[in-house]
Amino acid sequence: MKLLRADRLAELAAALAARGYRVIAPIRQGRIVRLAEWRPGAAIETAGISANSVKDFLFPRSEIIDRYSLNGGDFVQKEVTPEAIKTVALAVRPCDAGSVSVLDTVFNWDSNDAFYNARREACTVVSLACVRADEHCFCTSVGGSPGSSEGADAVLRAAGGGEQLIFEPLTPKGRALAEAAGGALAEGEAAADPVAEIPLRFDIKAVRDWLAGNFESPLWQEFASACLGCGACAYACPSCHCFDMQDESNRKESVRYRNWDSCGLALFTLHTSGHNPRSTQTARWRQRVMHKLSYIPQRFNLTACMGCGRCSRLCPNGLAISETCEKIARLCKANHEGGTP
Amino acid sequence: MARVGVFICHCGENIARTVDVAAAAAAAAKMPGVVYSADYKYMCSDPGQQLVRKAIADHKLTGAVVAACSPRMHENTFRRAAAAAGMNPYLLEMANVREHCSWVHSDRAAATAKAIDLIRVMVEKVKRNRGLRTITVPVEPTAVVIGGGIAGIQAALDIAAGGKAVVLIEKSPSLGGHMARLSETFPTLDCSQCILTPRMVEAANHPNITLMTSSEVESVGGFVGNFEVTVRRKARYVDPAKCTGCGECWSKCPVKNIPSEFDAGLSRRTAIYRASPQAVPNQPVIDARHCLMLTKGRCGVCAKVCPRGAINFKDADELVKVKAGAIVLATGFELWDHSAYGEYGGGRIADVIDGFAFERLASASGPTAGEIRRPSDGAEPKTVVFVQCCGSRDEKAGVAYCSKICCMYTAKHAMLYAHKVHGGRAVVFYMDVRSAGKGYDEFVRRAIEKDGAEYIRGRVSKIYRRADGKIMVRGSDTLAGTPVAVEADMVVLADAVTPRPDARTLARMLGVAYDADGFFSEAHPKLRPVETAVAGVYLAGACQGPKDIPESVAQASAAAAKTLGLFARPKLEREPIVARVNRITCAHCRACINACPYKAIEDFNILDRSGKVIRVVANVNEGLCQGCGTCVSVCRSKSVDLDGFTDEQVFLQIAALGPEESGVKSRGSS
Amino acid sequence: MEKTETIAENARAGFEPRIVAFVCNWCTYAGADLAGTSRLQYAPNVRILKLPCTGRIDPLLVLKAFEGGADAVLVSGCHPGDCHYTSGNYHARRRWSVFGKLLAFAGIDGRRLYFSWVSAAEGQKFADLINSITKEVRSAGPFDPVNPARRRT
Amino acid sequence: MSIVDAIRADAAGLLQTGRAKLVLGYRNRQGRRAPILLADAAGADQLVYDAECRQNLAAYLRKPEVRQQFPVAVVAGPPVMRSLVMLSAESQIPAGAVTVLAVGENEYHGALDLAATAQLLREKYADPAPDEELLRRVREVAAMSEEERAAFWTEQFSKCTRCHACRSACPGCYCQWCISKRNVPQWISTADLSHGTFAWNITRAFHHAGRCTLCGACEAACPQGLPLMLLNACVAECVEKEFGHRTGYDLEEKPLIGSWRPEDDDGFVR
Repeated sequence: MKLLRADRLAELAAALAARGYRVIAPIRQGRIVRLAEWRPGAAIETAGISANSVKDFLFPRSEIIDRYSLNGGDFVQKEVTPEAIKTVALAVRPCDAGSVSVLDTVFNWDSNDAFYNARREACTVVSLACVRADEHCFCTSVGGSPGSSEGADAVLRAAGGGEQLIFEPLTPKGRALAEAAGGALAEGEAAADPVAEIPLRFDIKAVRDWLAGNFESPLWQEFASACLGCGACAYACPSCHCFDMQDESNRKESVRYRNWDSCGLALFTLHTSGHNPRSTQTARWRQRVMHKLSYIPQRFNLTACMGCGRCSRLCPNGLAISETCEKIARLCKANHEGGTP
Repeated sequence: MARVGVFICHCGENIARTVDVAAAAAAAAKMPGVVYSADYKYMCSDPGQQLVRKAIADHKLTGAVVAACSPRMHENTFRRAAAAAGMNPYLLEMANVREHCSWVHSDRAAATAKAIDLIRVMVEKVKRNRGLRTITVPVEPTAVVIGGGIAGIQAALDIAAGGKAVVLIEKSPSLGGHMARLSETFPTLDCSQCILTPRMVEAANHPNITLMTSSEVESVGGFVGNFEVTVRRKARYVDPAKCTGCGECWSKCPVKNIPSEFDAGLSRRTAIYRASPQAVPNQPVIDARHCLMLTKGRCGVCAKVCPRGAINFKDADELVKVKAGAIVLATGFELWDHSAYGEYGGGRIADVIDGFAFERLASASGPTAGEIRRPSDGAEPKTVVFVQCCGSRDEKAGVAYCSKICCMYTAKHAMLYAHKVHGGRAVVFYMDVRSAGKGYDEFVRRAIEKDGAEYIRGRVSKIYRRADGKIMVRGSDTLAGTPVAVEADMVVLADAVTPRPDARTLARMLGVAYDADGFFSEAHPKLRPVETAVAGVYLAGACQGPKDIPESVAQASAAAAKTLGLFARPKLEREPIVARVNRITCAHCRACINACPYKAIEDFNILDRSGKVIRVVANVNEGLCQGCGTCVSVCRSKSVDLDGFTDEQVFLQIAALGPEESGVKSRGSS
Repeated sequence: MEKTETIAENARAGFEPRIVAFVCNWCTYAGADLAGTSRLQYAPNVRILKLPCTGRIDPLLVLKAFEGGADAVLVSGCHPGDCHYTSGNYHARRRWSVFGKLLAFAGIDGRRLYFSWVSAAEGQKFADLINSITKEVRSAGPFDPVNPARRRT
Repeated sequence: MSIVDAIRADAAGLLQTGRAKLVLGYRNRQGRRAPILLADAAGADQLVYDAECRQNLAAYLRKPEVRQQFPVAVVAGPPVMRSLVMLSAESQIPAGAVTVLAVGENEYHGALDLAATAQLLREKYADPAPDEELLRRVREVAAMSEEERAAFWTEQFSKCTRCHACRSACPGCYCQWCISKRNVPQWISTADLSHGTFAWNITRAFHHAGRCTLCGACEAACPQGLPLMLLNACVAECVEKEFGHRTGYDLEEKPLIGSWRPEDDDGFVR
């Protein structure tokens, strides 16, 4: 069993960095903790959950996917290859690691996204099982768990009352990492601490059933009433993956960007004609919930919400997909108890 | 797909000397969208324009860039050529490679590179030009002429003679301006009032002319064809409908000690007065600053003696709005204040006078009935020194320019003096004698040869009064190379001709440019000397620069011709550079409505089929919009754009100036 | 000391600043014309973009010019009171007053952005202005178009 | 009666009498304050108010779903009240559409119309106490060398994900077609590369010149912790110092950008 002292995570990072890994880890930046590239001297904060997710490093919020240069009157396409640096995402949450499965699926279900896949290939995900959770966490309600190893190449588990971390490689990439870590990991034995208790907030099946039959429900207006239509939830979400493409050009060159986009933004579905099929925030919020908990599950047999609670933690207006689900679940229960289907 | 033609002018050697025009043409040919590129010796010449026309037709051009001089010079020329070839004239743009490039740089490589950049900028712009249609606006066939001197009178009479209405606005109580104050005029020595007074009367009585004396322009709104001039008609306290000009009032007025403006302070007038016996209209006004009734509330003698009850102490300023299609500026000039010259006595020596004072002394209707008497004691001056260029051609203390008329009127003064004071001595100090003009040089020679004026070339360095009362004039004779001192009884300074100090205020109201000295700027120094850069505003007389009477009259007639030309058509075609609102994206924050200097933007209600207002947005009134684009910049959602200068065009122009290599680096590519 | 080195480095690298000038049609453009007709020589580093009035010059065009590769931007129009459109320059002045301070606060070097009033009569002023700006920008060095808040290293 | 009780009572009263079809207020959610849009008087006891209420509820007035419910009532502290007055001056609030449940510093001023709100602001809140901590931070940045300042902002802007939470949270950002979404031509690069994030953040701050009430909602909303209030405070300070302008006190207020005085600062012009 490979072990390291919990307060020496930075040493592991240093060892991996020395072996040519770009180390991504939760690091404090101002008032928030974000996943960012680890630099010597930076402390790795594992207590909470980072504001951003692993997604940022597999599917960056903005990337160039094509380039054209203008030579006289002719356009010449230039080859653009994805920048895929050997990376380790260290001490990310199990919900983060789980989201990678969703991303793997959506970026490969019809065609294979070379940019995503190159980064994915170069990335080793090391999750850290949760021994604590906050009131926003609800992974257990969407099929996850604080100790899950889904999507991870290796798992770190607290042991000895938080003194130690057990390093548990799961895949060849994970094992390669253990090798690269060298002396930063020691052999030993320890018993893993119990993972966090995260109460079940709603019955996901009941919610799904309700969603399938209630596209037109007047309740959506109430659910979405406080939403002001920014893209913060989608951009923080580890599994949201919508993007927009945009060409920008100067005198000599045109570049094609792929940028994150969000169904919460009013112009997401705007047609050139001026018509917008999702003209209200109500429709947009419904889309977000439906996409995660109804459409993707129907299509891929996956839940696209990991229960990480990021959206609810950061929403300035207190919206939370969990709250919507709880309301739906309560409604279903009441209906059931009241005898109506 | 754009098909742009580029036409590069050598301008003889003016451009070709510094810019490698062949290289520029070759570079232009490679610019995206350019299908034709040529250089030519004189693109503005007939064969040059023919080349442009032919290329437009042969190559089915969708846009053209002429790289030549400033668009101020020839944009219209080439746009007309484009139109003649069947292209919308607004699809042609000029790249200024002469004034902005070949004339200001000497390094051939750098100048050529810059010229190519300037061409590329316009090629990019022209690709996004839209064929614009000129906007037609109705023309109000009334002219406002500002200034009632000879230039204003002439312009008003000529416009009126053309059958159009004129509102003639004069600040003072009477028409006539400076010319009414002159004794005789050069080079014919005919009596100024004799030739002017009939014109003044004609102007006052002409059915097409509305005369507004004691009136000043308060504000000007609108634009060519549709100006709205607000005129402040100042309180006169005498009802013009009742007053017969009998003179009872001013002969009884107890306040008799006010220096007469008309007589350059050489006589005194009353508080109720007319400017001169020849005043038009020949009715008095009350000078509110001096009238006892108006200042202290007691007196009222004039009201008591007026047989017609025309006096009205309760009279007040009145704002009158005049709608006009054109405005003629004829605000004239004033003399430079020679008190700035301490070495000439700083204005404190009574017998050192300016040209107007001498005119009044020499005038038969003046304070001395035409006898030359010096102001201090009324004695006949035996020696008079005339000093030319007082303030003129003196960059440091005066003005840099030549006042043009002083050489001539000084010769006239010397001549008049010789005629009136037999045996008197007239000495003229001059820098040069500038007497170009029909009969002018002969006139000066007559003053010297026949009337014995002594001309001394040199500057006067000091003028002072000696203890014995004599005025000492010290200077040098630069021809003889000796110092000169003249004992004089009176000195006449030919003060520089300067613009009126309030002319700038008027210029700002109208948006008319003025030069560093304050004279109004013509639209083009050679080819458009009568127009200003503001459409429908024309210039007449000395407000544009020093001029003598025949020049002022000629320009006034020219301004009248421009006005009549404008009025010849009931509608006017206007540059279609106007702003447009995107009604879909307008958030109706009203920032543009607040910012528009022309109040050309208003609320616009978007209605549904039942007529209910569903949204309110901004809307630009094309007739009022002047195309400044202020609205575009204050619009946060970018819902206003300016035809001819769209955001898209400016962006492309900026991009055209970018470096050869892309500045955009990829995070996602290697 | 540091500055001197920068100047020397730039001179070595043959750095020629690109200066984009947004000017109004009525005053500064005409002033530049006058500089031409007066044959006043000045640095060839400026490219004039003509707009009708400073009122039309949106502050955001400056950001575009920087993104487009300009090392510095000049905005120039009619003197206060002289605007052809009566008040476009007053509107512009207020905007620039705020925008200039904001840019400075956001880390844009003061040698990147210039405002001036140049009348149609001030050909000499225009030439002098271009010369002095070119000199200052030369000392500031090239601008990083990807990152407006940072100088290219 | 406590402030909160008074708000609840007025909210319930307005909803019951139909003088408001919706009350925009604050509720407790998991220990934090969140907006609530209340249509039923029975829910009025959910309303809370304290210093933690950071959201500027005036931002909801741009939502079509809310506009359909006019007239509405808005629970508002002084900065939100000022935003409402500003929105009215910019013709974004139809007459009579908004009742203000005006909460001052330690007192409740009752349900006011906008004219009374503006008057209250002028009389009691004309001189808001400056946020000393914010000013200290502004000074700190202003005191940096040009290089340090550039590095500071490069670092800050690099966090921006262009999620536009700042825009959504701000009542002044009511343009349905925000400049950041205009792509013919492309005003602001969509990429998160620094020229795009720089342009967006500078443009946002500039577009609020003379309109920002320093309510702080944008910075509170930013999930990446960008110090947006530094930019807002820099602009607000300039606007107040140079033009003596403070927004949100006058229903007839002319926009700062879009008006001028001949004596405006000329010192920076060559």
